[in-house]
Amino acid sequence: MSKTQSFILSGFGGQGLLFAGKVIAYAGLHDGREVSWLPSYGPEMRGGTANCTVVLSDEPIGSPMVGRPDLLMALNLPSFDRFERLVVPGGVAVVDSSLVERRSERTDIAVYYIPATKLANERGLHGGANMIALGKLLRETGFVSMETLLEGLKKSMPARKEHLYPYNVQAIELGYHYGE
Amino acid sequence: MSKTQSFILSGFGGQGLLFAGKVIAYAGLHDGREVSWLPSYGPEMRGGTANCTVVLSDEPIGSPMVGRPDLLMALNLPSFDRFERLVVPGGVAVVDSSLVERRSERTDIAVYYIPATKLANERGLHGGANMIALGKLLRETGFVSMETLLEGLKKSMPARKEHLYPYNVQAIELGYHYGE
Amino acid sequence: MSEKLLMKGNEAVAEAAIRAGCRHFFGYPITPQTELSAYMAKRMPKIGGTFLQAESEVAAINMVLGAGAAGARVMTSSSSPGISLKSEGLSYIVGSEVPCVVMNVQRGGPGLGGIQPAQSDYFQATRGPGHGDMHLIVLAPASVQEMVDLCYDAFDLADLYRNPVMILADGMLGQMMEPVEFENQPHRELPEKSWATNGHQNRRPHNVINSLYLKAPELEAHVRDIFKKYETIREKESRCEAYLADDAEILLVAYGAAARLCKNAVKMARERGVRAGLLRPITLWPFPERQLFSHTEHTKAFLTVEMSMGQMVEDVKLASQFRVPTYFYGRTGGVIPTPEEILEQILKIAGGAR
Amino acid sequence: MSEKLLMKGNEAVAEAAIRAGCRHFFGYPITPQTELSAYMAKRMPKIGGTFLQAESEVAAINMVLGAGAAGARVMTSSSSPGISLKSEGLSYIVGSEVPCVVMNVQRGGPGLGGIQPAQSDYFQATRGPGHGDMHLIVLAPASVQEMVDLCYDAFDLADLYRNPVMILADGMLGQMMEPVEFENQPHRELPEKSWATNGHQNRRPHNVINSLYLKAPELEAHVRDIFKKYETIREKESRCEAYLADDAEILLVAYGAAARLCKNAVKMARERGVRAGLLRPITLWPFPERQLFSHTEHTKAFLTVEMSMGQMVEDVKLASQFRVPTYFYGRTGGVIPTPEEILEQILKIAGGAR
Amino acid sequence: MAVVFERPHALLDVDTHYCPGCTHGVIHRLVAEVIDELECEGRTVAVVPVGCAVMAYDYFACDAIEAPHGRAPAVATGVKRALPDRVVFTYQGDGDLAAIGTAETVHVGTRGENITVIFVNNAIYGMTGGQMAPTTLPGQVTQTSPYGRDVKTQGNPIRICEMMATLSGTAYAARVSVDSPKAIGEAKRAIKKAFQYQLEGRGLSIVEVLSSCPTNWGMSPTEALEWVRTEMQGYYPLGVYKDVGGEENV
Amino acid sequence: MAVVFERPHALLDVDTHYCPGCTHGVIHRLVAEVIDELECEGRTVAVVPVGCAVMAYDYFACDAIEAPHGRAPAVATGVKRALPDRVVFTYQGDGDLAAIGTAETVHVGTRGENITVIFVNNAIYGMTGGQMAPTTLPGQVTQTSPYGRDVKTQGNPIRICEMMATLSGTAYAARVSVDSPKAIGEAKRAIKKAFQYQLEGRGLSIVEVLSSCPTNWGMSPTEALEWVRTEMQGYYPLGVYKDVGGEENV
Amino acid sequence: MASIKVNEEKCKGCGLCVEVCPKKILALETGRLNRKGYSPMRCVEPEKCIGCAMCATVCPDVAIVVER
Amino acid sequence: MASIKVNEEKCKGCGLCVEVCPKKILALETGRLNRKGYSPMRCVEPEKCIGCAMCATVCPDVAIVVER
Ligand SMILES: Cc1ncc(C[n+]2csc(CCOP(=O)(O)OP(=O)(O)O)c2C)c(N)n1
Ligand SMILES: Cc1ncc(C[n+]2csc(CCOP(=O)(O)OP(=O)(O)O)c2C)c(N)n1
Ligand code: SF4
Ligand code: SF4
Ligand code: SF4
Ligand code: SF4
Ligand code: SF4
Ligand code: SF4
Ligand SMILES: [Mg+2]
Ligand SMILES: [Mg+2]
Repeated sequence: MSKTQSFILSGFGGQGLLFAGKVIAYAGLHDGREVSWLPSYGPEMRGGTANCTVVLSDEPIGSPMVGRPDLLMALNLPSFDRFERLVVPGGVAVVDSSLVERRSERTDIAVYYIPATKLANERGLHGGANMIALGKLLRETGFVSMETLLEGLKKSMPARKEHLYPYNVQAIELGYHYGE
Repeated sequence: MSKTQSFILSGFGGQGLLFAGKVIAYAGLHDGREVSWLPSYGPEMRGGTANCTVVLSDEPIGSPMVGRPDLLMALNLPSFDRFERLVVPGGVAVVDSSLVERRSERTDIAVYYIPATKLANERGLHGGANMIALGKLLRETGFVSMETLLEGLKKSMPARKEHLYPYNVQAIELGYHYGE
Repeated sequence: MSEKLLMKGNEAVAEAAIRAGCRHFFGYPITPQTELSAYMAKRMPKIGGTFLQAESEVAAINMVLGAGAAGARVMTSSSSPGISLKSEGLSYIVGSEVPCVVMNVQRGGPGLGGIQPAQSDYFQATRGPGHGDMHLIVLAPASVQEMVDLCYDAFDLADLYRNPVMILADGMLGQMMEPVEFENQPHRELPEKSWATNGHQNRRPHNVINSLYLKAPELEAHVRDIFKKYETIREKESRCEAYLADDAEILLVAYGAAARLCKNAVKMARERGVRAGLLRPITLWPFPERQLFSHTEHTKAFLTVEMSMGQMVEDVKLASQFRVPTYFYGRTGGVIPTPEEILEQILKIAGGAR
Repeated sequence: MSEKLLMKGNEAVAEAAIRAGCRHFFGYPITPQTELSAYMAKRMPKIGGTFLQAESEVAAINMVLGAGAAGARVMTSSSSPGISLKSEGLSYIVGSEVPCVVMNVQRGGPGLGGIQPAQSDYFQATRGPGHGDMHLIVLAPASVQEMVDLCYDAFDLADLYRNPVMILADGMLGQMMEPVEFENQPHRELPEKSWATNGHQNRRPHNVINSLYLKAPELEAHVRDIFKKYETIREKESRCEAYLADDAEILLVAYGAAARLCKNAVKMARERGVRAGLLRPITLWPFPERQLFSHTEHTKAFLTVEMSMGQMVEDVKLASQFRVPTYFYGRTGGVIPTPEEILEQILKIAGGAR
Repeated sequence: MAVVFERPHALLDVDTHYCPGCTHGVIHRLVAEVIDELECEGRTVAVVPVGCAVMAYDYFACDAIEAPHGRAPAVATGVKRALPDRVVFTYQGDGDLAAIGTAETVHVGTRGENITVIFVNNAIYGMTGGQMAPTTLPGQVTQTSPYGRDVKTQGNPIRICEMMATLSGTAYAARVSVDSPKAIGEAKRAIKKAFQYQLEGRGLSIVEVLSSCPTNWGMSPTEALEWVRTEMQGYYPLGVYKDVGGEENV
Repeated sequence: MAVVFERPHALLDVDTHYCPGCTHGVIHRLVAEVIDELECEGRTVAVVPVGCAVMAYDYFACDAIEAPHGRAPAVATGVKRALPDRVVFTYQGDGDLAAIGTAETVHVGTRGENITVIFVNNAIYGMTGGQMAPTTLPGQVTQTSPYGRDVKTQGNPIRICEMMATLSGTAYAARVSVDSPKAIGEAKRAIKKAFQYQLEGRGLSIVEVLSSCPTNWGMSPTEALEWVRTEMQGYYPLGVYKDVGGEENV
Repeated sequence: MASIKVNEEKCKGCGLCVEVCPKKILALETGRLNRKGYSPMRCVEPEKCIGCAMCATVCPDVAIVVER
Repeated sequence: MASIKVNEEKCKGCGLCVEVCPKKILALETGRLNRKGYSPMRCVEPEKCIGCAMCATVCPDVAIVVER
């Protein structure tokens, strides 16, 4: 892994991409790295596209903006359309195939398809597509260890939502082991 | 007369100093000179001191502000107190002696005392102290001709006050001939 | 040529606006500009125009936005604190590219300050007022006659460039009377206001007046378009008056009321054998940079004189590129410097320079 | 040292304000500063403080004036258009010498503009906002941690100099999360607020908070007093960060968010063998003039990078006195330049300089 | 078969950015229908607010101006004074009209400015993500009243129609709702009357429309309309608060 | 012999700048008398306006803040929130309170801000030399209504007490006059009640005082008071418009 | 002999029409997302439609045309 | 046994007290101006004063002290 990893996480508002980004950022922090997290923001509109960028680095982070991500998580078609071409060569993308039908034509990046939304609904993990995709991303890139990621998850959850922790772990593991 | 004449006209608000200044300015304009007129201004307060400065000149006027006037008309004590010392040596002051009891101690200027307010009241020329003092000032300095001054007066009066013209002329002449 | 009248600057500029075709005035009372509103209140009803005393300066500037958007020649007028309140609206008007004319009869600040003449809103006028990348065209008259002449220009410039124009005067110019005449100014050729939101009459697509661009690249493009206009304005419209400047060793730089005093001081200095001169910016934005820079060839020093703690002096330094030293002399809070004080500064510099 | 938390800049600065003793917050919602208000709304009721959503920015800044006059540590927060609306109030607060802290989380302008990060309110912040001779102290953080650290400073500076302090951030700093820690800052020694209008309790003459001076010489004296403070502030408080600046041939000058990008670009340039460096003003007013000027000795060129059409660049030119050329690169309207674009500019200048 | 319901001409055929179930869309349509029926599209100028309806200039087919936050009445005044024979209406949210724009609102009332104000009261700041509005109900949880609006410290909701009815220049002030087809019909009648009064030169007409914000209320669109009906209408009774044509009924 | 009438302690012994016969002076004295009687001078903060009363900070013996034009209620809110146990009052003219400050006025009403507003309605902008105010009577000639206020184009006078009474947070709203010794006595009782309500924490109390401006009305002081009685009171009926203590009477 | 036409790409799946239809013949297609990401409404028993236009009246997105 | 004291330098000669005095014993000294330029009020028949304080009540300049 390079000393700086940059992520773009993108999808519909409400799919929990900002939260997934926070989990990654806290995981990085747990590993003692420099981190930044920057959401897209704008007028509140349900169904609008929401995305955030996360940077983990071994040195101070200049720009929290990510023009060309190392890792992409795209949970809907507009996101995939917009960001696929920006992934750096050698980079990795995880795509929710339940919402994105097409396949990438790029050969210089690795794209993994996982029907995250469908899986979540099937397993009663409603709203858990983000964590499923995150599990997949972890599996394919190992950007941190599973323990670290779960530490990041713990830190990211406010006390009043603590009871949801096991569901999120379950979702991450589901994604991690998908297709095994 | 020098090529530039500067006037300060000062008194209580309501004594018509601003109007007297306008008469002088229009007189200067009638003579084809450069002129400027600048009032003191501030919150409306009856009884406050009101003054204006007028400059007549043969060349373009830089500052309409008059620090040291050639000619002073002072219709109350605070005005006389404030401006007496500023008159340039060789200058002239006309003072309403009905409202100003003290006499100037300066010897390098000519000060003329005229009980303008009293005269006005006596002659039924209420509010005409300004014109009486103006007549006196004209008499003592001849800064313009009488015809020119009366032209200036005419120009200064709005149409709806035209009927008051004769009263003003009367007052000017009263001042002009005072003490003869 | 018509007969010369004695008029206060505030009244003369109102008359000029009406002659320039302004039929809509929205204002809120404030000293020392009240005569302007009073004049409008008297005249507008007689000529089928609008004089409306708004509930505030904020409302007034937004009424201006509305009337300007509808295609009318429109004006507002205020003094320092009131201009601050108009700053959000002015930023919108720039962003919406609506023409209008704004008068600032400056008084001393900050805060409520005083009501005597000052020039301490120069920064606000030339670097704002308001947020975002924006400029007003700023004109600085120095006599009542020039209040009139620049007022005609102001309306034309506003329409031509679809940008608000500010006439930056002060309490002295607003309050003083000088002889003035109203000539029939040759107007510029102006494009039609096809962009106006005046009802499409089912004859064209709907017009929109707007300053919102939610996508950053679109907003950037919009701002760059506005700044392209600004380039043209810089090239074509910057203006100043040079007075005894060509051979001046000490070149005074002053605008508006202060420039009048400087002229006196220059004359007095010349009488004493000091080659002083004056450069008087007439457009404050765009600042007459080229003109000023050209004087760095022969001038030994600039002396900027302002009725403020020193604001335009930055533009003098920027324009002169520090080729020669720039001195500053200022009085503020409503104090008007005397020509004698200014002369003293000139002599001091001349002494130092020798 | 406490544990590091991930927090948005907007939230971190709110927490810092509370830790600095601020118990009164008056604001009005606007993107992209909303999280700051939301945080205050959550916390203040729990600690006996005031969170009040005012009816407007104008009301909010005047509530700040009231609470500040009463002696409280008080804060307000807004974004570009809202700051314009506060400009009259800020001028009053300067004139009345009331301490307070104002946050501007800048977005693109002019007008409604957009909601993405921008730095186009630099002029407004440093040359105003508002009318009259006035300045705010303006602090420019470049990270979430610095938002916190400068927030402590802001309250101290405000109290020490009885002048409003603005924290000039932008949507990027406000919205991003970074690790942050809250240390117990050593506070400055501060004078008692014996001037506060908090009721004289029959123990002292009545206090008056006021900005009105109807006599011009008195207003001038008052303004000169304020500017004496400004001299002290210029001498003592101007601050910047120098990054690889000592041997830099091309010295970038950038503040806040733009400075972060410039650091990346500087590193990239160094990797390509170009001796680039960065000077990052932390106080925008007072601008670190001396510090910048000292670099004119060895630097071949300045490159000012801003998220605007070019505003701070004027201060760079003024401070450098045109000793070396100053270049400008800017993106605006919410577009954030990439380090690559900036690098390109550096290389262009380096090419030209060779 | 004949078309009995379709998009009015004055409402452009573009997608709006409103959230699913947000009744801003319904209110837009009603205004457009009235413009169609009065055949005044070509001489109408809309003044739209800063708020969720900010982009309404892209939705209405008439000319439109986007006003600074709260200042639509002042902008509309400018237009109307310049072009007295045009139909000028503002479309404003409750933050826009009843908070920052209070002075402008009151003064088009006192002046009897001959314009029409469409006031969309959704008890929240929608656009900025759900802060308390002046119209937020007591106890209502919002981003800036996280413990529920406490009237002791955060003030009471403001009843705009009641206030505007005290002003001599107000010709018509009515509060309507859009929570059901029936209510929508009544809302449209009120809006039409407001426009007609303007055409007749009667002075200020204002229609307050109780509207939903499912997103920031955290409800489904259907629940949101139920809340309008049960909660909002309790605090904001529907009715005509002023009618110089003489049909007040509250 | 005992002194039965003298300057109240809370009114400093300095000359005011008011014109002869201007009732600003009377109203100052009444406020000062109330402060004396309630013995709260040491914990009172006055917020004075921009208007003829701008220099009232030099006249009242309590601490004082000079607010920007129209913003006294907001400034007072800031003071009161910072120091809830202090007595905070604003003193404002009709231009200040009912024009530029409309939003601030309405919102201390809706919020029920626990302050007292002394509202001096003299139907004109005194300070700036006699322009039309929102409260100027129809037909009244002023500098900016030189042909008499034409309600068709310049709007109708605004009745502030009536408007403020519609707001839930207003505890007390009364209109009084100072045109005679009797009226002055009633005015003082109203002002005292307003301060008392604040001491009891009841919310906003506002007393509108009809006042004269001989200078800008172009009348003698005596004529001016006659005009207050006959003309102004016709348009602005005296009375209590709201009283949460339950004594409304109009 | 009444019918409605739904513009599926305009529909945001808010369900207000579903709720209000007196014939209860409208439903959201939960399995499907349109280009905007919403499950659009569909008339499941078109023959029962009485053309009352209540659905269209409440539709905030003017996604329904009614014919009769 | 009542009397008033007038502070002549505070008085602005507005005449309101003159108008309101039930005993009509007050008058402006038209022939005289105080330092501010006003003709101050004077009680011309002090012995008739009943100390009702109406004059003081209406005086905007608090120029009158009443004793009884
Ligand atoms: C001067 C200014 N202040 C604040 C804002 C931010 N702002 C945008 S919309 C809005 C409130 C919108 O609420 P409302 O008017 O109720 O409309 P809604 O979105 O609920 O329809 C605010 C405060 C702004 N754009 N300009
Ligand atoms: C922002 C701003 N606008 C305008 C003014 C000018 N101004 C000073 S006092 C005043 C009106 C005063 O009238 P009013 O409030 O009725 O008080 P009065 O003088 O009649 O007692 C105005 C408009 C100002 N100082 N600040
Ligand atoms: S945020 Fe609320 S008001 Fe705005 S579009 Fe969404 S639902 Fe409608
Ligand atoms: S101008 Fe009017 S209100 Fe002001 S002091 Fe004079 S009389 Fe009183
Ligand atoms: S027109 Fe009436 S019956 Fe037909 S689908 Fe719509 S609501 Fe149902
Ligand atoms: S009401 Fe309209 S947007 Fe909502 S589900 Fe029905 S058709 Fe779709
Ligand atoms: S106290 Fe009464 S009787 Fe005596 S002078 Fe005064 S008003 Fe007249
Ligand atoms: S009321 Fe007062 S100010 Fe007026 S004349 Fe009588 S004593 Fe003098
Ligand atoms: Mg709303
Ligand atoms: Mg008044």
